[in-house]
Amino acid sequence: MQNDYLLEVKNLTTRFHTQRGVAHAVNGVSFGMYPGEILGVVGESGCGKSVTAQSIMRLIPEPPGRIESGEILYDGKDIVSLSTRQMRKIRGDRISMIFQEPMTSLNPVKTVGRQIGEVYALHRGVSKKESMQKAVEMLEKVQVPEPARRVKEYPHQLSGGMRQRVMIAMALACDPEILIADEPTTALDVTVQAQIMDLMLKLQAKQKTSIMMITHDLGIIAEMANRVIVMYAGRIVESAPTRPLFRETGHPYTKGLMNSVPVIGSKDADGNSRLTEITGMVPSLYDLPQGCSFAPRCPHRNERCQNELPPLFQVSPGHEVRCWMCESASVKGAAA
Amino acid sequence: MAFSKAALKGKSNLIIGAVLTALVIGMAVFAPLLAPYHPVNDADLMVSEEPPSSDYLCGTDTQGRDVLSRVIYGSRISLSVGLVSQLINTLIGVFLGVTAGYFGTWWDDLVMGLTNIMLSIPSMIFALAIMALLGPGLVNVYIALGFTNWSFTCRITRSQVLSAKRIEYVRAAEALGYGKWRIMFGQILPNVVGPILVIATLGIAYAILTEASLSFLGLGTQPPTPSWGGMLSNAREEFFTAPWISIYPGLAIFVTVLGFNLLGDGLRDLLDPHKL
Amino acid sequence: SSGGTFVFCAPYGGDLFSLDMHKTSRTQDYIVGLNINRSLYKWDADQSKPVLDLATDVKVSADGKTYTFTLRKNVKFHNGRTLTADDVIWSYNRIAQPETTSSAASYIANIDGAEAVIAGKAKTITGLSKVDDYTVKMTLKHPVAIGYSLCKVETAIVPREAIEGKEAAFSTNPVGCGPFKFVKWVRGSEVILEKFDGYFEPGKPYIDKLVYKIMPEGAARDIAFRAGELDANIVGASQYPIYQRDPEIKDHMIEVAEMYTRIIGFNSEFKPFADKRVRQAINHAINAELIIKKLLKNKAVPATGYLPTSSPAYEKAMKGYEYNLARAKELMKEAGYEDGFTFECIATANKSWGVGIVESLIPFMKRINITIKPQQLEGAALGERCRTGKFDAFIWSIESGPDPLETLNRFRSTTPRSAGNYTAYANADYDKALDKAAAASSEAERIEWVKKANRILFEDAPFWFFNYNKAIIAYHPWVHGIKPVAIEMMLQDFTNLKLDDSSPRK
Amino acid sequence: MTNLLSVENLKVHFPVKGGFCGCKDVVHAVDGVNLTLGRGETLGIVGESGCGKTTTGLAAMKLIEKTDGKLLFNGTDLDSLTPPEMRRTRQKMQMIFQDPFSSLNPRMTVNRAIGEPMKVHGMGSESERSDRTAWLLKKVGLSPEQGNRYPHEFSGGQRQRIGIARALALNPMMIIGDEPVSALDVSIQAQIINLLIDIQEEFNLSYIIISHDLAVVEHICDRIAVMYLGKVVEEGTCEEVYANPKHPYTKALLSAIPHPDPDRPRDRIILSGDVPSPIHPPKGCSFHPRCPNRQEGCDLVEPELETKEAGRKAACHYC
Amino acid sequence: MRAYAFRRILQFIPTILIISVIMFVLLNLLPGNAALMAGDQRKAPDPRIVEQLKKEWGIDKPVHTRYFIYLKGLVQGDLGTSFLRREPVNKLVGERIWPTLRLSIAALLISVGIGIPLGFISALKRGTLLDSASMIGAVSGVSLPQFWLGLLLMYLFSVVLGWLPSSGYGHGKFANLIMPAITLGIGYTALLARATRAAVLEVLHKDYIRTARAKGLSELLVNWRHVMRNTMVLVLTTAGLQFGALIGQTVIVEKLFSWPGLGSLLVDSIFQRDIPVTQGCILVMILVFLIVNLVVDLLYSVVDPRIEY
Ligand SMILES: Nc1ncnc2c1ncn2[C@@H]1O[C@H](COP(=O)(O)OP(=O)(O)OP(=O)(O)O)[C@@H](O)[C@H]1O
Ligand SMILES: Nc1ncnc2c1ncn2[C@@H]1O[C@H](COP(=O)(O)OP(=O)(O)OP(=O)(O)O)[C@@H](O)[C@H]1O
Ligand SMILES: [Mg+2]
Ligand SMILES: [Mg+2]
Ligand code: NI
Repeated sequence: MQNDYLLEVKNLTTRFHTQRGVAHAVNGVSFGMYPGEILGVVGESGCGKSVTAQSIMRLIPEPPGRIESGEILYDGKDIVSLSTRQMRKIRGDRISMIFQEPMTSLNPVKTVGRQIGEVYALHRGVSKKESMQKAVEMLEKVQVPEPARRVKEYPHQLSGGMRQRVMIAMALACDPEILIADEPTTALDVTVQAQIMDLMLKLQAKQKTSIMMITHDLGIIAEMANRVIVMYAGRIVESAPTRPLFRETGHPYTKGLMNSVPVIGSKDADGNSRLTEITGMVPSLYDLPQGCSFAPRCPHRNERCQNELPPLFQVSPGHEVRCWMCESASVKGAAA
Repeated sequence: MAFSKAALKGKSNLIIGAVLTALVIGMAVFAPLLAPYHPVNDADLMVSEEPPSSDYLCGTDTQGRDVLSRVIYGSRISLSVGLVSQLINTLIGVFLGVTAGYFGTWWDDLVMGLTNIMLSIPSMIFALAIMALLGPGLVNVYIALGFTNWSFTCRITRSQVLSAKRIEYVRAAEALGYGKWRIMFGQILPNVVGPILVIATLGIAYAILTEASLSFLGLGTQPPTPSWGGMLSNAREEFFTAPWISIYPGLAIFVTVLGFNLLGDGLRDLLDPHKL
Repeated sequence: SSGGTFVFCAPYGGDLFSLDMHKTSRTQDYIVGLNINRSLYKWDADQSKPVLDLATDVKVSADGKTYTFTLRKNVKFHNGRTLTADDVIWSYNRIAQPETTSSAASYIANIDGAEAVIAGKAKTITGLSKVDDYTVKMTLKHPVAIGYSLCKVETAIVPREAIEGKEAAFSTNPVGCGPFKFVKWVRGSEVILEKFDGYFEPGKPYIDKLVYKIMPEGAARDIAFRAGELDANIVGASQYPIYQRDPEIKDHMIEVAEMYTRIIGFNSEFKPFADKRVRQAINHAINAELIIKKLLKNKAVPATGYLPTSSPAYEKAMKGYEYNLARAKELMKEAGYEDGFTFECIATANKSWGVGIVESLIPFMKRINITIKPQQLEGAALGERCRTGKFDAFIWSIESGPDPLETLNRFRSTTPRSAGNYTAYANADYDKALDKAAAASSEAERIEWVKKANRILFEDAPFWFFNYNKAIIAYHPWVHGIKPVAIEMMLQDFTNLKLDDSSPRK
Repeated sequence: MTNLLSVENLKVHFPVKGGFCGCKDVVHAVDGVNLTLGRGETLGIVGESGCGKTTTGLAAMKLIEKTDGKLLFNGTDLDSLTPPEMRRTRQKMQMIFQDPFSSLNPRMTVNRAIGEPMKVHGMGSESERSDRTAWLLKKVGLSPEQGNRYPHEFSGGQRQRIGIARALALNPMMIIGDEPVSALDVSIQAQIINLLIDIQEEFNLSYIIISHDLAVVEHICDRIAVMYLGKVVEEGTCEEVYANPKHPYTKALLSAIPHPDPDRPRDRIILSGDVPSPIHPPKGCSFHPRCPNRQEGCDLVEPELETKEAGRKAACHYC
Repeated sequence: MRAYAFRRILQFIPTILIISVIMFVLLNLLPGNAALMAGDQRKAPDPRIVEQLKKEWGIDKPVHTRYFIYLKGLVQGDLGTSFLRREPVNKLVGERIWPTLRLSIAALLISVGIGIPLGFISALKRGTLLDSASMIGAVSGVSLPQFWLGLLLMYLFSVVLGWLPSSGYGHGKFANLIMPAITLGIGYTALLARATRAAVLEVLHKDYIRTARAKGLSELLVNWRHVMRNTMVLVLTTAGLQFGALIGQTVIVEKLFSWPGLGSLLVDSIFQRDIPVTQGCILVMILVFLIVNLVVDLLYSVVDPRIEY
């Protein structure tokens, strides 16, 4: 397959050196993003989704964090080795990011107009006035009613959904090629979440921005993503286009995840409402098991799982699974 | 808890503070063992204002008393001023703060009104008025400093309790049928002692300094009991002729106050996980 | 050529109260007022006695009761008007009015009819009359040396028109007839005076400007003096030895034994102190000289009785209580206090006669089994307790001059505690001696009787006689004309002060 | 058989500081809610953030002052009880909280957290209590040895188990769970839901489960009440409400849930605007500003919650 | 906001009233009285004058009567007449207030000028030697007994170096202001430095700082545009609360430097039992404190749009 990735992450390893020890937040993660696609990233809390995203943005708090190794190729360059100055040029302009908490991610003492305009003025070198006009324009784009009035307001005067729209407006102000959305709707209500998802899909369709959609909600993935990466304990355990992931789920963890989520209308006819649970807990990132990190919770584990870390096996084009059970299937994939 | 190397470094405050305060407390406790002379009775005018020597490591004061011994014994007074007055402040402040924060309503309004009034009188001036009323003396210093400086503790405690009250375990305790006082002092208080402790340590430092200031105005502890503030302010005229008389108590105050300040700051950093 | 500016200090307890000399009774205010005002007499520091000032001549009648003053004719007030006999009479009358609450009232109480005015029973003093514009006649009740009273700045002669109707303004904007006129008083900071061109002594004063810095903090004063910001400074005990050693300063210090006696007063109602032997024992038990040497750095003269060395009634032959432990113990034994007792001594924070001195007595008292407990109070509280007798003992510095008779009158049995007889001292012989002195016809006889009373007081020892203050002013080499003023060193008259050209302010 | 709990016309209004002059605004957090909970039944309350779910739960437990309304628990009017009686009654009604991190006192060991409530209520002797604590810990899937640890040494799911054990300790008849699984990871969420279902059967408990996650509610509950701006807008058995929602809000809510199935047709009803402020709720039907099939009169007359079909209630003029 | 300010000013009234009662009672309980302090105590007091003065000043009347007389004056803005100085307290206090304000403001400026940048830098360079040094330095600042520090400064700058006048007001000369302002301000500087550092560290952890970085802003711009203002919100709290303490501290500094301000007047008048002046000084200081706090609160709404009055 020809590599026409817009952004390629190769073997990214990010760690936090803290008092308690070393947190292996991201361990050798590799993936690529095609232009104009929505790449979903799912996984439980603490599995390294945000750290991966922040590594791409080079926003890991240093210290304690550090990108230990790996490459992030964008536009033919390795982001990891860029100077901070060059990196700043990319941030907000070519690659933007929106965060989970719209409540706290906006500066409370500045008008939203200034905050949106700031990024535009910075990268386009325009005057304050022009940047304010841009802010109004952007707010209109993200469907904020009365944008001319809203630009003069402060974040606390806006509702949660509104603030998240402001964040999106800010991220899209410079027409970035890549938008990283770190759980953009987790803090919102379902009806507002629906609004925001709708908005993002529309904008994406129009602007052809590549979106990296981080979430822990399989529902959102199913509805939005073209391709999905499933992470567990700092590693990619499965990556596949959306439909194969749900239909031909490869990794036991992905399966468990899908079964343990209550889904409306999935109750048994006889009213038995017990869910299939994944037993045990996520391993500590400070002390990862030697072999497959999921092995301790895996119903199919064997000795090999506990001692040897499985590589990613390609089970079908574009579908990779990190599980020894897929070893046999992978031969097929590798041959193809 | 986000810990980091920087947090480790930040702890040097705490460690230095703890060591300094421990030293001073040790000095106070073991004063009779450490002091080479009696601070009052071993006065000998024949050897007044002797510079430091092997006999008198820190020299002697105008009355011919060993400065070192007086500094060592003085730690008892200065520490007790700090501790006792801050204990009183903390008790008053915590009681009022906890009840005001927990009960709210008119009691809260009353306490806050009182606190605001107390806050608007500079505590130095309040202490001055009380000392003038009661006259100089150790117990009076306790009272003057102990009843004038609780408003800060009260405010902080109250705001802590107000936010602690919103944390669910308090609700949980109510749901479990706990009584009000048990919730206030058994459940909430242990969780807000951190900031109170910080304020108390800083308050101790403040009280020691204020006692020195009161001594400067002639309203400190009673002679001949040695107190650092008193020694310092009594010797201020000999500042140039016999500097050792004021330098050592000055240093002692400095070190102690520094110790408590560092301890307070260190505790604050320790208790607040978000300050690296 | 200009006379330059002289910067002095006002060191006693904070800002001035008032520059109306009739209304204030603080030394701090007198220090300044002295150079603005003049009285009939002035204190001659060199002779240590009062001499005529506003008057050129005085005739005293044979019975010593009528004084006729001839006033100088060239005295001008700062407002330009010439001083006349009316001003003298008006000023004394003002002092006597009860509303004035003047502390000088007692100084003129001896004038015929003054008592009645002071008591509010009359409006004018009958004993004062104007002979002509420049002659005043004064009749007294008792024949005393009135100069001692009328040399005080409290009895200054002031112009009526500057005061009547504007009493309040006068106290901050005084008009006198002294060598300097008032310019400005920056509250809490300084008072500025300026040479009065119309001053009656021709060519004087020499300096152009006189500045008093209000500086109660001794250490700060010391620094200011060394930094050359003050031309002269009253020296504290701790600075004394340093200044003595400092080659630049040591020759520029002037000393005098002031008329203040530092004592510990024993309350006669406190049982052990009722016994004379106990009081004497205490006097014997303390090595006052050592304390003076160590604590006061020799900046005091050991007391040999109540009246100070500069008093006219001082007896050179008198020796203080000898430091004699054996004698002290013996006396204690005789008094039945062999095992001692405990008493509390109230004191202020003053360095020279405060709680520090009491502390130094602890070891001495221990030796005769007495435990002395210092208790520090502030001035106001101590004054209150002294006046009401709520103490075992107190330590204080008490005025002891210049008029020895008036000084000793304070301890008459008839003087109540509230009027200054704090220890409630009572001895009929003592009273009798003072009566005799008051009735004496000649100065010499008067002094003899006063000496007798002083001896009785010494023998009775209602006090521990500590010391007479040695007041010292240090000045920079460019200053000439600081005088040893025994009544109070700081009451410096700067009429004759000169600055030479090395002064930074010339 | 009577209902275990019935809430009649519950109103909770919070004053918001208006200041000096005394003119105060009020938050109509709960504005006339009627609910019943049968014995052994599970009632779900769903709705968007700020609609008053938590407030309803707390007021039903008498943990906050209500403005108006009547609470009958097990046949007694809770308002008629003295404070000590009320405290005793609390044994029978317990709560599980949303946040497993903040609902446990960080300064109390697990044993104490579970044992102390029993002590407060004078249950059993010291040793009986510690036995029961151990037994409870086992029941919720923890080992008794872990009892000496402090809450911060546990993961979120384990803490929620401790919270459940604490609630069970007093032998309650009813447990109100305020978003008991919302804070948990998906894989842990399932464990806790299963645990809740298991203990309900074993201890014959009645539940009120408050959640914003309709899927979770559907899984555990028998009946469901949908709240909007302090009011119940629809009520009925789970099966029926999910299969055939009546109120337009319920419809929108159900359609808004992302479904983990890429092939499912997307027919979301996108509501416009946000939830209005409960300080000044809209006139008439409080949902009308966002309602996709708003009609005349919706902005004037407030619809009552009325029975539309057997066992189905909804507050809408046009359904 | 104007309405809020007005309301707050109205609230001053009960505060001042209560404080005036407390202070009046306290001061009137003090042993000794002004009549005794009228003269030097070295002289024998003249009982006649003492009684006369007591009557003149009305201190022979019962306390409550006196309080109501005082209150009547207070309502009309009249603080009474000084016992010993025989001048209206309004005038005395009025003359002294400016030097004190000047001193406090100078101290404040020094503290703000040094403390805030210091705190900022040490927060940004946290964990470095610079950070530790500046914080230890700052803590040392609060730990020094003020009069001791003042004496050291005096000795250094006046005697040894001869650069600055050692004390006094010097007709408002700037040189005279420097040392007292430093002495007064050093503790406050330390406090501000620490408060700023803590505030910056807190702000640096906020999500919106990460947002700002994600926009591609340089560190300098992040700090300047986003950290600064938010820090000020937090620092203002400390600054406002502690400014009151600063006013109280002038008592010591003014005494030491012969500074003709309210503080030294207050100390003198307490010792002299000049009750009207003492009372006047305290009330004025408290009024200043209340006004400062009001200003701080109003400033909040300027720096922090979330706060609306
Ligand atoms: N500043 C930090 N210091 C120490 N450890 C950190 C820090 N930031 C993240 N980590 C660690 O990195 C791991 C991965 O965190 P990350 O934020 O990427 O998780 P996530 O998948 O985004 O989870 P969530 O769904 O909760 O957002 C976490 O376990 C955490 O312990
Ligand atoms: N103590 C209080 N004071 C003032 N208003 C309050 C208080 N508690 C709750 N409210 C308000 O009452 C309304 C209902 O709050 P409640 O917590 O019951 O909502 P909820 O449905 O539980 O929301 P969530 O899903 O966010 O938990 C909200 O608008 C809230 O702001
Ligand atoms: Mg995350
Ligand atoms: Mg809730
Ligand atoms: Ni943390």
